[in-house]
Amino acid sequence: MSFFGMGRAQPTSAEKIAAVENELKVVAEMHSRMVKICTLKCIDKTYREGELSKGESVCLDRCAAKFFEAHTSISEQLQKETANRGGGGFMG
Amino acid sequence: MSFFGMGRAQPTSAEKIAAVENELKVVAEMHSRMVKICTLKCIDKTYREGELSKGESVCLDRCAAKFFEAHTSISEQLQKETANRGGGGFMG
Amino acid sequence: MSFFGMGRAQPTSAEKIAAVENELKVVAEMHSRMVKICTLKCIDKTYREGELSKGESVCLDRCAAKFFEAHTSISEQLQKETANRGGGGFMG
Amino acid sequence: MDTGLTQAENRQLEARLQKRQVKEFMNVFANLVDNCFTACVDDFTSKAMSSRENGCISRCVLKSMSTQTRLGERFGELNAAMAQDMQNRQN
Amino acid sequence: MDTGLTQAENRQLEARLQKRQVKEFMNVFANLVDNCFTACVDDFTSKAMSSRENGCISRCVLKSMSTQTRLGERFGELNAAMAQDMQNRQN
Amino acid sequence: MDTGLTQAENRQLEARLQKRQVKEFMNVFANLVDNCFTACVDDFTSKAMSSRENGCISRCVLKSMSTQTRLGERFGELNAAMAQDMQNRQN
Repeated sequence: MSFFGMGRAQPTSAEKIAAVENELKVVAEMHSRMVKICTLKCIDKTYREGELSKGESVCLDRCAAKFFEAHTSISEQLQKETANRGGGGFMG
Repeated sequence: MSFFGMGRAQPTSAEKIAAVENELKVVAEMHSRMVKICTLKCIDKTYREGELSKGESVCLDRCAAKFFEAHTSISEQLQKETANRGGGGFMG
Repeated sequence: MSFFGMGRAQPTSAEKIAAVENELKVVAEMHSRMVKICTLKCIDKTYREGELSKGESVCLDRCAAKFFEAHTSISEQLQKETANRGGGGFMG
Repeated sequence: MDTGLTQAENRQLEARLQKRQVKEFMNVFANLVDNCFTACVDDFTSKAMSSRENGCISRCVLKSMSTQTRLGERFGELNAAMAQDMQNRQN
Repeated sequence: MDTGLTQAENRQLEARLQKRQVKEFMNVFANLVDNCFTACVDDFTSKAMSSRENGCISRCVLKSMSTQTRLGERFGELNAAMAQDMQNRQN
Repeated sequence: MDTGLTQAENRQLEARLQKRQVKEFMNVFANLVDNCFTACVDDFTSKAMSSRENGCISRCVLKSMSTQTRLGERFGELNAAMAQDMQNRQN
């Protein structure tokens, strides 16, 4: 997932490090959001068991796959829509 | 919305830039909170339509107006209460 | 609550200040999470009264005590489990 | 906004604001994904999105963009009115 | 708290903490607005707050301030007890 | 990941990432406490946790750790597949 290009000429050390750090931060935040959402979707909130049930495990796997799929398709749709609306996009 | 005054004598460049940046950050965060809350209040979660209905549009407009009104009145009330309680306020 | 040790030799001024600041930040965040959760658990959302009822006050006190107890016991359990699983822990 | 900054300071500010805008866009994007995924995806009998889920997400994205635009306009107006109001009270 | 800092370091820390306190106050304020708005405002047939909504918000602000104060006291006591407890275990 | 950094830059990055990892662990911990407390503690007739609540919290911690591990594995696989996919499209 490379949202931040390093396309400009001769970035400084600090800039290069910040770019890599930023990219990892974006990935870490996506991971943390996935954990939150898939826990909500899949895990029984009564906590009668301390182990993941078979159903919960499978649900987590599928939720993760769907979360990535949604991420990609939304990202593509946004790019298309933003291009259609003429660059300015919906950020006003 | 000017929470951060620049009243002290001769602020440095970095301080002035940080002050303006901070002010814009506060505004951006208020905007983002408003979007979250008014989406919850006004938008039908079934997403059967891709366009805002007339009812949703009007609800968003009114929600935005009320959010600003609540912001202002709460801010004034807090100032009054804090003054009444003798400055120390409720932040302990 | 001391998560951040200052065990290495001769930390610089900036490091020492950052360590204390970090420690206070961790405490402040715990406080803020406690306020959010105990408000949800204890405060009647109709706001028919502007003062805490006796029941709400007692609930807040107990919620705070339980929140600390849960914090401590979860922290101990995590340490034990992480040790059992051989250091790598659940952070992958 | 009269910021009382010199030109050089304004250029520095500009650079900071660009970074902030990227960050804000990422936040809007993350909230949109979380919101639309939570609202539209509920069937975990398969690991691929169903066409019903894809349709729901696509409509959710469109509606969220319109919401963002509309609230952005309202926010701008209300914020300007409030700033004006505060200035009037000071004079 | 014995921070092991020199006086000069303490002054620097002081300045940082003041900024942090402003930030924290802003957070408390934002949470209070969000919480009271969410709990009290539900009627979007008008763009002005009704007197019922204003009354609810005003009581919500009062109660939230009391909650903040009360939990602040409890937090202080519990945190001190925990610190004491940890020190006892170390000795 | 080919970061295009020199060795000295990599050492600096390493140090930054260690700080980030501590921060992330703290976040995971905070979310776990909030989640398990919210799910398990509901009885405020006493200020000490009941054995039922303690049991629930303990199982919640175990299950949350397994969830974290499992989703971490999936995330790694999916992220690698996505990176591969993006590279293929570029060539």
